[in-house]
Amino acid sequence: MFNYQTKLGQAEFSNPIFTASGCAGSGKELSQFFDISELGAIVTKSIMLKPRSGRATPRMAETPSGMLNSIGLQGPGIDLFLENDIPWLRDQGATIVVSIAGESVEDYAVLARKLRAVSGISALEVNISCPNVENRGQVFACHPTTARAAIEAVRRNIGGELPIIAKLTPDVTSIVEIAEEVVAAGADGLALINTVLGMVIDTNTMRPKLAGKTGGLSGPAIRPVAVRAIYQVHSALPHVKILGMGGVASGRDAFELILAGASAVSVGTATFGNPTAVMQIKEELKNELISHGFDSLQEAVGYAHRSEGNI
Amino acid sequence: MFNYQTKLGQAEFSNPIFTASGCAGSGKELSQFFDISELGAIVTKSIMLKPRSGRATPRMAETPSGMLNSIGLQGPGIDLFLENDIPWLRDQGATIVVSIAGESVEDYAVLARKLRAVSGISALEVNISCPNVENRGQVFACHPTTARAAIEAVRRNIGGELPIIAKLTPDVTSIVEIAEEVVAAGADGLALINTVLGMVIDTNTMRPKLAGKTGGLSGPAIRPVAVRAIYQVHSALPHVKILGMGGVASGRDAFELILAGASAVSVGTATFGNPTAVMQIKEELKNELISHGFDSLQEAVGYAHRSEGNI
Amino acid sequence: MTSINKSASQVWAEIVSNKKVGAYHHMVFQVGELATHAKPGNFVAIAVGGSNSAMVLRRAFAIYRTFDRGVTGGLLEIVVAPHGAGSTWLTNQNPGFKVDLIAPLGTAFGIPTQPVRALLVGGGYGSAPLFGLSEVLKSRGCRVDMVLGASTAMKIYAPLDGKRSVSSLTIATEDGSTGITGKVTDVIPGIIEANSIDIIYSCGPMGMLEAINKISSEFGIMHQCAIEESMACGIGVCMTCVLPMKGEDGQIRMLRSCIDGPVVDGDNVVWGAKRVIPEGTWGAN
Amino acid sequence: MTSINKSASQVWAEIVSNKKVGAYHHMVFQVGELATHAKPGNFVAIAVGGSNSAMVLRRAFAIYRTFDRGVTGGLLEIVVAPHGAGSTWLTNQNPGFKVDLIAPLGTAFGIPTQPVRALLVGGGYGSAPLFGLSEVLKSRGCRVDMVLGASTAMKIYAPLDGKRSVSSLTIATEDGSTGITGKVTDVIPGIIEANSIDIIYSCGPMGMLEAINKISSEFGIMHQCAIEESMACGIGVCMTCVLPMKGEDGQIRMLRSCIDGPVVDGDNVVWGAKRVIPEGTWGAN
Ligand SMILES: Cc1cc2nc3c(=O)[nH]c(=O)nc-3n(C[C@H](O)[C@H](O)[C@H](O)COP(=O)(O)OP(=O)(O)OC[C@H]3O[C@@H](n4cnc5c(N)ncnc54)[C@H](O)[C@@H]3O)c2cc1C
Ligand SMILES: Cc1cc2nc3c(=O)[nH]c(=O)nc-3n(C[C@H](O)[C@H](O)[C@H](O)COP(=O)(O)OP(=O)(O)OC[C@H]3O[C@@H](n4cnc5c(N)ncnc54)[C@H](O)[C@@H]3O)c2cc1C
Ligand SMILES: Cc1cc2nc3c(=O)[nH]c(=O)nc-3n(C[C@H](O)[C@H](O)[C@H](O)COP(=O)(O)O)c2cc1C
Ligand SMILES: Cc1cc2nc3c(=O)[nH]c(=O)nc-3n(C[C@H](O)[C@H](O)[C@H](O)COP(=O)(O)O)c2cc1C
Ligand code: FES
Ligand code: FES
Repeated sequence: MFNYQTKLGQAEFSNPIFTASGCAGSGKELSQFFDISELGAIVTKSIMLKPRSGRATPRMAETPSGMLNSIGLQGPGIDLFLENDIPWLRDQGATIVVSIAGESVEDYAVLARKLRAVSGISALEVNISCPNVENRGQVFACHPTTARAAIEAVRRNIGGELPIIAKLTPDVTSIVEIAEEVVAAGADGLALINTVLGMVIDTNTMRPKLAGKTGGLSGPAIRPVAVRAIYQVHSALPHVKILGMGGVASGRDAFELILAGASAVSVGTATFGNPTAVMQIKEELKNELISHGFDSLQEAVGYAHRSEGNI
Repeated sequence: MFNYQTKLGQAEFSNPIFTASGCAGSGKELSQFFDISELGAIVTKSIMLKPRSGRATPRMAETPSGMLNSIGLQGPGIDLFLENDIPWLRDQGATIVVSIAGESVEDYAVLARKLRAVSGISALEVNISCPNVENRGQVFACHPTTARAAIEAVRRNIGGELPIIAKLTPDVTSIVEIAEEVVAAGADGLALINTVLGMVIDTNTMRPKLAGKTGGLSGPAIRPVAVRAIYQVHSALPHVKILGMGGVASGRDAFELILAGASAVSVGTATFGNPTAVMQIKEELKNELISHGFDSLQEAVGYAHRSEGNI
Repeated sequence: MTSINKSASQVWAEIVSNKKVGAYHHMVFQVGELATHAKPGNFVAIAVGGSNSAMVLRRAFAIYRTFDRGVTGGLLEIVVAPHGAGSTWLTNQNPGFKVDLIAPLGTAFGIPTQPVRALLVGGGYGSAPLFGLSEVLKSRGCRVDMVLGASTAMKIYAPLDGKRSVSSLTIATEDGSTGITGKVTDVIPGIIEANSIDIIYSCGPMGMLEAINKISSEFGIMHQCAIEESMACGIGVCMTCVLPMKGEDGQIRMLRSCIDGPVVDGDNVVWGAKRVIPEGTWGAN
Repeated sequence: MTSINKSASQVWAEIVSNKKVGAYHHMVFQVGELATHAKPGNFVAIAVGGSNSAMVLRRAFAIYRTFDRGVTGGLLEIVVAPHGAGSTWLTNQNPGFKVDLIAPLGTAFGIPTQPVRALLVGGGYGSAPLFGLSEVLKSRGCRVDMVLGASTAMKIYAPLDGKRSVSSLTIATEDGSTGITGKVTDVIPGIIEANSIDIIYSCGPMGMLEAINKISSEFGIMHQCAIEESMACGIGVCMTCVLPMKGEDGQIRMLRSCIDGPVVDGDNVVWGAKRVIPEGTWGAN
């Protein structure tokens, strides 16, 4: 029997294929296409303290093998989220990872306190790729000190059980440095990678296509960046579990991230092109693993590192 | 009459379409397909002090809308380069930009001294996206101090005339910070961007596809990153000329970089898919500019910034 | 389960026919059972570029009409303007080729319970969904007038059988190459008055919809319009396609045009809010 | 001007025919005048995936043979194994479709000035360039023996008219589904001895070429082989396709297999140097 289970921190998951934060709506939208309880986990859209309109439109531009988005974390805020979204997901039998985002260290602390007593959540993904209003709008995950502060705030307030997965941006000089900081600050796992900062200029209007000017690049175009980041961080911190993401559109792609060191894989942009992508990837990855002779997912995690010595 | 001329520092060019360093061989290989004297400039492959074998193979992997390479700066070294390549290019009537790369600050100094008296060179592109052997193999362009040191070494040794274009990597937390440093150190212009660090794992062998493990991602996949970097730097340093590059495969793409703030555009990976790409792009960009009502290239440089106020 | 995307399904749909009509391509797909669920105003989302395409997102097209053909499966028709890379690729595919298609998506035009007098206004290929709507309205005893506009004759999509389903058809082109010279908005007020129009249904470019809404407001009549926002997913999961809409509580919210639209009540749209979040929008800061 | 890529040109080449032969596709292109410049061993580089393809690099294929058809233009033939995305796309294109093709590229097999006894060894589709070579050698009065090997019968490419051009043809498959059971290297020594072979020409996977070179060295005979390295550009500008080669001065250098190859002297190749730079290579540090 093939063992498809995986762990991130103390949390266990029946399989390693998750949705990516911000790419699966509230879960309701996808439930027409498949049973969301079959996902390894649904990772909810990063939720903030208060309701948020997000950025003005246009919010997206297609790019070669990818897309830019600048949604600006539109959402209902934590209270309505806990009131509406979580109960519905729980009713579906979904495995839930809640993603949170803040504009200040205090935001993260408050969000963690609001979540500590909520039942039915498997893990917390902490999106620290957000502008820090207290620090000239610089992104938390771009600097070791602010990244650390945000994760510490969550750690202090979340209580003992819920694993914290810190989600990092690849837009830094050394992602390993940031990873080390957030692990030191109490993160149980790492989510790699958030989108890459990009811009598209509309050559008809001759101005940036997105209302927010810059946006986050996602999709297959950035997969090599994701694989590199996962590989580097797994090399430096082999015992820290990684939730990998970035351009995964097939079982082969997910396998690539697993070999690099991911213990689970989130699928984002691929869902936009194909609502059932996650389910297909779940099947395909399993077949890849079996056809390569693995008896369990765990054996394959980081295998690209181990096999080096062998040749 | 449409004015297609452009300037980088004090150097003038008949048109803004250049080859990208490392993507046009010695010039000889392309001269079967078009007259290389028609290029805005040919940017030579980064040359180092001594002959260099480069990295082991495999050195490349195709990726979605891009490719990874790890050539490792294979080349004959500056002396043979000056003896063989430069005279040939000069004989062709080519406009020459020489790219140099060093492993230490002293390397950059020596390379600059060797080039200061060479005639027929229009500008120097200083590739500082190379590992610094004196600093744990960290890339010069990744840190303000080492980036600065490399450019200062060139500035001190090059003499008065030859414009220095510092080529930066996008793999940093703030490319504007690095840009400011190298400009302060004496760079007359900036080349943006070098490749993005990536990795591909071969799912058949289950190890990194490239012998050098990581490689540089280039091609249309990274164009949004290039546009963003050019836009950010042009915003911060509007008077510093930018040679833009990254995923340009058509006149539309080149136009996008010009609108973001580039005064000239290098074409790299597109040449691999199409040897005459540069010539086609030169024609197409001119047509784009004319059809948008510009009388000169210069008017369009950075236009995406200016038009913001107007709307 | 939820009601979002509730009758949508994903199928490999074979192209049955692909004919150039003026500036457009009229394309027919074999879609099976899902054809029976489509209502006027709904749209389809089609994956473009084939495998190894650099285009990762689907393209949305308004459903022109559907046919239920029993066991051989339903047909679904769209009208495509070859514009950029994705739509051009689609119009280049030949009968027999299969595309990955999701439908029906989004909201449909609201059908009045009373027999009303309706004016249907289409800009360019925006006429496509109006013919199916017109059939439904007629079957409910409504009077249907139609105005179609475009820059030039080639961009007027008005097939013969479509024309037959309306009581009057007025065409306006900006270059005067067919019909009257001018914009649809030049003739709408006259038709509203002449035919005592109760409701306008429209589909076309945002600027046209806004101009129509100004007129409908002035006349105090209803206006339902099908809007076209840039969509990454088409199924409500990405939040790219939002536009500011006033709710019944008067609160402006950024709503998804793929699931809360594309058909919306013109009076609820906060017009002219491209590139800005209107003041007072829920969650704006 | 230089001599690099000297007879290469870039054309839109129409597919004239595309036939499945065993595991391969035999494809014929209308290429015009450039057909006259191709020599056995040269290759073509074809852009794959169409416009908006996510595949940015060309694919290289050995030229199987060319025909000069006067005013109607020359024909160029290749044999393609559908393998990954690029080759599969190519084999799915139909006659009438035009591809962007550059040819002839790279070095050709050296043709001896004397009538020698040559053994041609092909692995899989590696047989393709050998038939044209055989024709040339025969026209120079050489005796030509041929050995073809593959894992299985479907992967032996040996068309009838090709077979006719050789004095003997031995086939070896690993599963024994046709010819003898085994590898080409099992039979080569016997043929060298029986026919007093002077030179071996080979084309196929790197492992096979290396094994053949071991044999040719033992017998002290020449060995020219066409190697297949991953190529990004095919025209010498990218430096991805290098392999370590000994020069006449005994110095190992990383040479480009696209312009200093694909046909190289087997004794000059530093075999087994995948993923390492051999010690003593020029510029190694
Ligand atoms: C609800 C809805 C209904 C539509 N109905 C039709 C129809 O019936 N017939 C038709 O020809 N087209 C219709 N469109 C537009 C269509 O979806 C394509 O966007 C358009 O054909 C351009 O795509 P492209 O790939 O050719 O252009 P590209 O420029 O390559 O597109 C790049 C990206 O921009 C988006 N985009 C570009 N133009 C538009 C546009 N006008 N509206 C929305 N997104 C755009 C594309 O979806 C794509 O993601 C509709 C769009 C929506 C949202
Ligand atoms: C000089 C030369 C001659 C060749 N002759 C033939 C021929 O006659 N018939 C034939 O079927 N194929 C031939 N090949 C291999 C061919 O170029 C393609 O690489 C192969 O078909 C796989 O491409 P793909 O797109 O299907 O696979 P993918 O896996 O999608 O290719 C991805 C990348 O890897 C490279 N790659 C993958 N496999 C190989 C390989 N075996 N050799 C070199 N690069 C590879 C591709 O070029 C591409 O850049 C030749 C290659 C070279 C260099
Ligand atoms: C439209 C969109 C919205 C996103 N929203 C969020 C978000 O709210 N929180 C977050 O951590 N990441 C968000 N992401 C990033 C994704 O979760 C993911 O890290 C990234 O897109 C890379 O994966 P992909 O290439 O599979 O999409 C978003 C991405 C997209 C495309
Ligand atoms: C094969 C290859 C070799 C390169 N060699 C160099 C080099 O020697 N020096 C350098 O500064 N940049 C080098 N580059 C980077 C390019 O000059 C360019 O900055 C980058 O590829 C982005 O442009 P593109 O997307 O048009 O290729 C190389 C890129 C490639 C693909
Ligand atoms: S298009 Fe994705 S939410 Fe509407
Ligand atoms: S393939 Fe580019 S140099 Fe040989």
